[in-house]
Amino acid sequence: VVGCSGETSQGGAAGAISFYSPETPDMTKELGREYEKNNPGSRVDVQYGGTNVIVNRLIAEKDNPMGDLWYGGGGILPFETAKERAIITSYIPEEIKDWPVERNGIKIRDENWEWVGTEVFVLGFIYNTEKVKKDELPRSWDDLLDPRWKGKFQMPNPAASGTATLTVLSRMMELGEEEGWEFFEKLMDQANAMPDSGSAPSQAVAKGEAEIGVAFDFMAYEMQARGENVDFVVPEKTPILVNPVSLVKDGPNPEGGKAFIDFLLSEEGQRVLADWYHIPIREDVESKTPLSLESVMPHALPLDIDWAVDNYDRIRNEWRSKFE
Amino acid sequence: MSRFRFWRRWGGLDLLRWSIVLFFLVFLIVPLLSIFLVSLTGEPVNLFGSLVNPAIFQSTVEKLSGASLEGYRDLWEESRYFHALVNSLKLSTGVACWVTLMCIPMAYAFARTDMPGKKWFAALSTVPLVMPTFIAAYAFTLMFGQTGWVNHIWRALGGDGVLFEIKSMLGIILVQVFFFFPYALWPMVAAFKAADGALEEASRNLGAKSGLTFVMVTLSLAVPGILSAMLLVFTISFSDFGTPIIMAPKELNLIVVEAYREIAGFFNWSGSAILTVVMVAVAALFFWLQRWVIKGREYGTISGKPVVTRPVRHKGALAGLMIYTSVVLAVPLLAVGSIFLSSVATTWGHHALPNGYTLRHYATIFHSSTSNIVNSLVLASGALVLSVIIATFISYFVIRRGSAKLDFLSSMPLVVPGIALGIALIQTFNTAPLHLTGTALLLIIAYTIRRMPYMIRSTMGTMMAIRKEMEEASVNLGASPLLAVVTVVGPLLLPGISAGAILVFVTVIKETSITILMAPTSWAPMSLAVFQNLLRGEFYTASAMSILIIAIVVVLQLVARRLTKEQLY
Amino acid sequence: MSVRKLTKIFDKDPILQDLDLEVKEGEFFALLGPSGCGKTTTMRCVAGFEEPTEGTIWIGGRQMNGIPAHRRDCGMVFQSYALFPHMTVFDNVAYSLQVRQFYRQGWVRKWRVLARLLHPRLGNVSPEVEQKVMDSLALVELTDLADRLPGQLSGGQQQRVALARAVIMEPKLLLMDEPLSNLDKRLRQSMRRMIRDIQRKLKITTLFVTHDQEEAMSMADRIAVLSEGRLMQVDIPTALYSRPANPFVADFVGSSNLFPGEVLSREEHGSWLTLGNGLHLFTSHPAPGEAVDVLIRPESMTLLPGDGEAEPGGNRLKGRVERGTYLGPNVRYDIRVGEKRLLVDIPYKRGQPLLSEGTAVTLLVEPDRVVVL
Amino acid sequence: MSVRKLTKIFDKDPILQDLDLEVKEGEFFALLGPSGCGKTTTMRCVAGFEEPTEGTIWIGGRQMNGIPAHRRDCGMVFQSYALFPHMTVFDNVAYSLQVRQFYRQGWVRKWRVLARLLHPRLGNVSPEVEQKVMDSLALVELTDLADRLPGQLSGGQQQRVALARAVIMEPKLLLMDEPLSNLDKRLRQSMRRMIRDIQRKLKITTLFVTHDQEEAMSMADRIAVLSEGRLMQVDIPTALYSRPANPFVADFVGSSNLFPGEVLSREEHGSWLTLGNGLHLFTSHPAPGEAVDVLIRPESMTLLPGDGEAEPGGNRLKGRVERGTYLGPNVRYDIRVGEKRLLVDIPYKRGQPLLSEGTAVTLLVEPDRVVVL
Ligand SMILES: Nc1ncnc2c1ncn2[C@@H]1O[C@H](COP(=O)(O)OP(=O)(O)OP(=O)(O)O)[C@@H](O)[C@H]1O
Ligand SMILES: Nc1ncnc2c1ncn2[C@@H]1O[C@H](COP(=O)(O)OP(=O)(O)OP(=O)(O)O)[C@@H](O)[C@H]1O
Ligand SMILES: [Fe+3]
Ligand SMILES: [Mg+2]
Ligand SMILES: [Mg+2]
Repeated sequence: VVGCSGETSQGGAAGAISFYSPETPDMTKELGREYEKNNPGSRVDVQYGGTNVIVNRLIAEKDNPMGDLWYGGGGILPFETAKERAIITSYIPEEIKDWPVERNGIKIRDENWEWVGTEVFVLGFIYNTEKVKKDELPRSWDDLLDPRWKGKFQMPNPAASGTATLTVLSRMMELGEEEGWEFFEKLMDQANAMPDSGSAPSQAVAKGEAEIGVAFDFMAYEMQARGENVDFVVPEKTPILVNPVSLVKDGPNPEGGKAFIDFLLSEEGQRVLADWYHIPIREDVESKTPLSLESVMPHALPLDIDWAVDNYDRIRNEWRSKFE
Repeated sequence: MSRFRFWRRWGGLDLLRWSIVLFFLVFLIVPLLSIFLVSLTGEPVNLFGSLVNPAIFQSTVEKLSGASLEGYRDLWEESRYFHALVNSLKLSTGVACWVTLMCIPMAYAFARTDMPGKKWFAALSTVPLVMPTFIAAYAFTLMFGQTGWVNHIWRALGGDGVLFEIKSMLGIILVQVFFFFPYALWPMVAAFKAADGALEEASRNLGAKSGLTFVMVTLSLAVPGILSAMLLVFTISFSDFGTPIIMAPKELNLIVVEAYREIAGFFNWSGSAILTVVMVAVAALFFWLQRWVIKGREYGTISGKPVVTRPVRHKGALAGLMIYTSVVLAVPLLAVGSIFLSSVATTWGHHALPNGYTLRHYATIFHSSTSNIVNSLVLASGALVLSVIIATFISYFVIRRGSAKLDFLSSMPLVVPGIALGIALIQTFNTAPLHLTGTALLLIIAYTIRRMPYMIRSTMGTMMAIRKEMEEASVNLGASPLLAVVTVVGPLLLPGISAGAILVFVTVIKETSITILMAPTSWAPMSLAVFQNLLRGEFYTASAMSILIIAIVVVLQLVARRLTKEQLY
Repeated sequence: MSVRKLTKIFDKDPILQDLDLEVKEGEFFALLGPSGCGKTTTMRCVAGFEEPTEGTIWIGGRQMNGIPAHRRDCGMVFQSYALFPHMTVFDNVAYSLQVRQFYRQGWVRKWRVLARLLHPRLGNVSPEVEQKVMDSLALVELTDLADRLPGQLSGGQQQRVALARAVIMEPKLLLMDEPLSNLDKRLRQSMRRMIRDIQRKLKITTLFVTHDQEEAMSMADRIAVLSEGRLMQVDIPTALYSRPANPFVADFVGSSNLFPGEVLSREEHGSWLTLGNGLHLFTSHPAPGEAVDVLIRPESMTLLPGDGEAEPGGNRLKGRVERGTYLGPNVRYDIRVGEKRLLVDIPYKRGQPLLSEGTAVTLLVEPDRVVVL
Repeated sequence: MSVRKLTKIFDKDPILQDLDLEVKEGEFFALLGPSGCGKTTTMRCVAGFEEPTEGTIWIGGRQMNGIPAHRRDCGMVFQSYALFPHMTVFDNVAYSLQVRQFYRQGWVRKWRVLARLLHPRLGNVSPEVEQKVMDSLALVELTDLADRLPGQLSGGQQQRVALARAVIMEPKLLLMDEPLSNLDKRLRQSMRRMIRDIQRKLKITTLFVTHDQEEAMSMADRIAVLSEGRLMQVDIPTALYSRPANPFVADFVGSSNLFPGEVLSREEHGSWLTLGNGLHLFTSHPAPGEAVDVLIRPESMTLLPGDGEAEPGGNRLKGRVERGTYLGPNVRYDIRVGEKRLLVDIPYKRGQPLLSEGTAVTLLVEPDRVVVL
C-alpha cells in the first residue's frame, strides 16, 4: 500500500473514523470535535462534498471503501439509490432499536435499517422579506401559479437537484401525473431561472434576483441568521422527510462508524444539529429554528417513498424531455 | 527505421519519451479506459486492481459480462443530447473566436511593445483565471443581474429593465470571454515573442506600412501559436460547467451540463461516461483539424543568424494599445471589485450596494483556512514543476518528431470533465498495486494531467518558431539530443514555458472539480474551502476567499517577475 | 543620397563616427571595410531601421530622419536574407508589388490582394505582377523554384531570392548588404552583370556592401573604405588601388607589401628610400616627408632566377623563395629579402613547376611602381 | 572519411545522385559547385542530419549510417551559422567543451556544468576551458566581444563565432560550409591560414565547402566539383584548373573562353582546329575526337595593339575591344572576334589607360595554351 495520508488503521470507536457528509462543513466538523471529546483517542476525518460527489465517490471506492459512515443528502432519496448500489449496509443503533418504520406519516428509518433519520427537513418557500409582504405569501404550491410571481420565482433543476426532484415527485403523488405535469408546465412559465445548484434559488432570493424560491427550511433559517432579509413559509401540504445517516458497506472501521451513528442520535449529537437550525429527530432536544416537529407535522404530505424510488428516474427523464 | 536503430539514434531522449507515454498510459489512458468501460457496464471497474486481486478480477469480469451498447443507442434516440452538443459547439466556437480576436492586440502589446504599465497589466490579466467560474458567474450576477449595480446605474440613466438578460447564451458567452481570455492571451504573447524582427523590417522596407506588416508577417507567423491558443479556449469553454450551472436559462442545455447532471443527479455513470466519450471524440476532431491547418506551417523564425528585435515605441500605437487593454481588463476587474464588495458585505440585498460592511468573512477564513493557503501553494508548485518538465519534452516530440498522438494524448484532459477524470482516477488507484487515492501525490499528478495541456499549447507555439539548426548545432557539438533539448531548446522555449507556467499555477490553485473528489483532508487547498462555502450558499465567505487567492497570485507573479527577469512581457 | 555627420552608438561604444557620404544620383557606390566596421549599421540607418544617434540622412534631397522605413522607398538586400518563411519564393518576390497594389486598389480588389498575401490559395496575382515576378526570377535563375518555401532552398538560392525581391520594386535607392556572398564565381559574375544592367537601366542610386574588393572594384563607380566606423577614403576604384590615402586602405584594397621607410636623398626624377639594413629603393614619386610608408603591389614586381643579370634596370632586391601558393591564374610567392617578407604574384606559366623553397631569386621593381604614402 | 553511392531525394526530386567521395586521413578536401548543387546536403548527410536515401557513409573506417549525429564527432560550421541566440559569444564557443565536461564529470560537478550551460549566472567555467575559449576567440579576433549576444554582432563576426565554435572541439572530421563567405579579403586570408594551420597541426580531416574557387585552389589538397548532385571531377587544384575533365569544370573553375570546335587536320606536333567561320587555331595537344571543346584561359593570351606585327608566332586572332573592366591587379577585356566573344586578362600597367571600346587588337595564343577537351 503506497502511503495513505496518515490513516492509522487502528480501528474501533476510539480509532480513526472517516465521516462523509455533504452538510455544512462547519457543522460536520463540530460534530467531529464533539465526538472526539466524548471518545478520547479517536480521530474523525470529515470528508466534505456535494451529495452527488459523496455518492459517486462511494460508488467509485466500492472495490475498496474508504469511508465509514455517510450522513446527510437533502433527504432520503440518495440513500434509497445507495441501497440499490449496495454501498451502504444496515445497522441497528441500540438506543432506537424500537423505532417504527413510520412515525406520524413520516418514514424515519429504512425497513431493514440501512439508514436511520437524524433530523427532519421541510420543503417549502424561501422569500425575500423586503420584496414580499406577509399577506401576499403563497399558502400552497398551487398559489405559486399566481401571476404575482411571474418571473420572480426560482427552483432548482430537477435534472440535477434532489431537492427539486422531490418537489416534482410529491406533486405527482398529490395531483396524479397529468395534472402534475400541467402544474409544472405553468410553474415553469413563472420561473425566471432554473439553476442546477440546489442552493442557488435561496441565494437568488436573498440577492433579490428572485422574490420567492423553493428550499429546505434550514437553508432559509441559516441565511436569516446570517442577516439576510429572507424568511420561510411552510405550504399547506408539502413533503416532510428525514435526513438520514447510514453505515458504509465494508468500511475500514465499521465499529467507529457505528459508534458515530450512535453519537449522532444521542442528545449531544442532536443538540449540535439543533444549533444549526435543523429540526432534530428527538423531540426532547430544543432547536433554534422557529419550527418544530409538532408545528410542521400537520403540513406533512403522505409520501409513498417506494413509489418515489421506483419512479424517480422515469419522472426525471420525462421532465427533461418535456422542459429541455 | 528498425526499433534497434531508432534506439541507437535517440538514446536517452527516447527513454524519456517512452516514460512520458507510460506516465500518460497509467494516469490518463487507463483511467479513461475504465471510464469507457463504465460507459458499457454502467458500473465502476478497477483495472489495475483486477491485475493483482482475484476478487476484484472476478467482479470486473462479471461487470464486463454485463456490458451492453444500449447506452449508446439511447444516445442516438435522445434528440436532446444532439441539441446539447450543437449548443455547446455554438457556444465554444463563439467564445473561441471572440476571445482570439480580442486578445490579438493585447498579446502583441505585451510581446512587442514598451507599453507603459505593462508589468501591472500583465499581472492583472491573470486575475480572471484565478476566479472559479462559479464566482465569476456570481460576480456577473452582482453586476448585470436584475438587481445588479450596473443595471441600477442603467435605470438611473433612464434605461428600463436590464441592460441585457444575463441568464442567457449571451450571458454565458460574456462570462466565458472575459474570464477565459487569459488562457489564449499568454500562449499568444509567446507566439508573438517568437517572431523575428528582421522579417518585419524587410516587410516595411518593401513598402508595407506597420499595419499591413503586422497582418502579413507578424500575425501570419504567429498563426500556429494563435490557432493552438484558440483551440485551448474552445476546449475550456466546451468543458466548463461552472458558468452554465449558475447562468444557463432553463431552455438552454449544454452537453457538459448534461454529463454533469447524469452523474450528479442520476448517478448514471454509463450516461455521463458516454457523454464524456462523445466530448473526447469531438475534441479529437478539433485537434485533428488544428493540426491539419498548421501542418507544414512550422517555419523557424528563431534563426541561427539572430537579429535583436527592438520593442515598438510608436507613441500613438502605445496609447491605443494601452487604452484598449485597460478597457478589456476593466470588465473582469470590475467583477473582482464586485466580489470584493460582497466579501466585505454583511449582506447584499436587492440594492446597488451591500446593506452593510464588515471584515467578518476575512476573519473567518484567516481563522479557518491558513493551512489551506499553504497546501494550495505546495500543490500548485508541485504540479508546476511536473508540468514544465513534461510539457517541454512533449512539445519537442510533437513538433520535431511529429508525434501527433502524444499531442492528442496530452490534450485530452482538456475536455474530460474534471469530475469524470477525478472519479476515473479514484476508482483506478484506490487499491493495490498503485494505491494512491487520498495521497497528495495522486492529487498533484491529477492537477498536472488536467492543467498541463495549457502549458503544452503555449510551448508548442514557441517550439514551432525554433529552427531545427539550433539543436542540430548543439548535437553536432557533441551534446546528445537530450542534452540539446535541455540546454538549447529549453531556454529558447522560455517565453512559452513561462506563459504556460502562469496558466498552470493559477488554474491549479483554483481547480475545484478534482479537488473536491480527491483532496485528502490533510491537504485541502483553498479552492476546496471556496467551493464548500459556495455549495452552502455562503457567497460572502467564498468571495473573501477568492479575493485572498487573487491577491496571493498577483503578488506571487510580481515577485516571480522580480526574481527571474523572465522575458514573457 | 547623402549622409552627414552620421554617428551611431550602441550601448556606449560608438559604432559609427561622423560619417559623411555623398552618393550621386544614379551612382553605384560601394562600401568596403573590414568585418564589423559598421557597413550594415550604416545601411540600416539609411533604410530607417536604426535611429542615428547623431547626424542627418538625405535621400533625393529630402531629409529622412524620422521618416518611417516604408516611406523611404529604398529596397534592401539583408545580410541575413530575411525572407518570409511562410511565403513561397514567388510570393516573397511579389511582395512589394502586391503591397503597392494593395494600397492603390479600391476596397474590393484590396481584399483580393490581401487574401493572396495571406495565402496563395486564397487568390491569385494580376497577370502583370506575375509577369514581372517571373521575369526577375528568371534573372536570378530561379524560375523553377518559384513554388518552394525559403526553408527548402540552398543558401545561395535564398540569397538570390532576397536579391530579386529587392530589385523588383525598382526603388529610388537600392541598398545591398553583401548580396553575392554565398554565390559561386560564375553565378556571382552573372549577378553582378544583372545588378549593373538593372542599375544602369533604371538609374537607381545604389549603395553596395561587399567584403570582396575585386567585386567592389569591378562594379562600383566609387568606393568608400570604412574602418571602425570612420571613413578612410572615398575614390574611384583605380585611384583607390594605385593611390591609397593611407596604409590601411593600401593594405585593405588588394594584398600589398607595405614597409616603413625613410627618405635618403631627393633627386629630380624622384628620391632614394631605405627600408633599413641596406635595403635601398628608388622611387619616381615625390616623397611627402622624411618618414614614409612604402607600398609595392605584389603584381608590380618581376621575378628573375638567380641574381637575374638577364634583365637590366629598375630596383633589384635579392631574396629567397619561402613558399609558393597557387592562385588560379597566378602564382604567389613569399620571398624573404633581408628580414622583410615580400609577396610577389606572377602569371602562372603552364607546365612550369613552382620554384622550390630556398631558391635564390631577384625581384625587379620599376621606380614608378614604388608607391610612397 | 568516405561516401559511397550517396543518393538523397527531397520530395521526389533527386538532390544527390550516386555520389562517391574518398577523403584521405588528414586531408583538406574542398567541395566546389554552383549554388544549389548539393554541397550543404552532402555535409548534412555526413554530419548525420539527413538520412541518406541510399548509399553509405564512412568515417574513420566505421560505417556511420544510423549512428546518431552527436556520436560522429565531426564539427560543423553551418552555412546559416546556427549560433545559439540565448548564449553569449563566449558560451557559444565554450559549448562543446562544456558538454564534454558534463559527460566526463562526476555527478556533483555535472550539475555545476549543466547550470552554467543553462545560464551564465548559474555557474562559471573551469579555468582551462576559459583559457581555450579565449585562445580560439583570439584566433578569430573576437576577444573583446566575448560577452556579446550573437544578435549584437555583425554578419562577419557571427560567422567567425561559428568558426571558432566548430574548431575548438578539435573533432575527428571538420565540416565547413562556406565558413568565410562574409569576411573581407584580409580577414579571410588570416582565417584561411588559421584553418590550415589548425588542420595541419591536428591532422583533422576536413571537408570544406566554398563558392570561391580561388579559395578552394589555395587551401585544398584536393577538390571535388559537383553539379546538380553529380560528381564532375576530383583532382588536385592545378590539374583541375589546367586539365579540366569537361567543359562544365573548365568553365566553373576560373573564367574561361570555351567554344565548340572541330578538328581540321592532325599533324605531328598537334592539330588544327576550327571554331567555325574562318577561325582557325593550332593546338599542341592531342584532340580526343572530331567534335571537341576548345578552352582558352583569359590570362593565357597576350593582347597586341592593331594587327600586332610587333610579335611573331603563336595563333593570332584579330578582334575589337568591346569593353574593359578593372579587376585590381588585372584588366579584363571583352574582345569580339567574329561572332565569338573572348575574355582576356592582362596585367594592369600603371598609368596606362584602358583601351577604348572599338579599338582594333590582335590576340596572341601559344599553341600549348589552347586546351582541347
Ligand atoms: N528541405 C528541402 N526540400 C526540398 N529541396 C531542398 C531542401 N533543402 C534543399 N533542397 C534543394 O536541394 C538542392 C541542394 O541544396 P544545398 O543546400 O545542398 O545546395 P548547396 O550546394 O549548399 O547550395 P549553396 O551553395 O547555394 O548553399 C537545392 O536545389 C535546394 O533547393
Ligand atoms: N545591436 C547591437 N548592439 C551592440 N553592438 C552592435 C549591435 N549591432 C552591431 N553591433 C556592433 O557594431 C559593429 C558594426 O556592425 P555592422 O553589422 O555594421 O558591421 P559590418 O560592417 O556589417 O560587418 P560585416 O561585414 O561583418 O557584416 C560591430 O562591431 C557589431 O559588433
Ligand atoms: Fe472545474
Ligand atoms: Mg554586415
Ligand atoms: Mg549550402
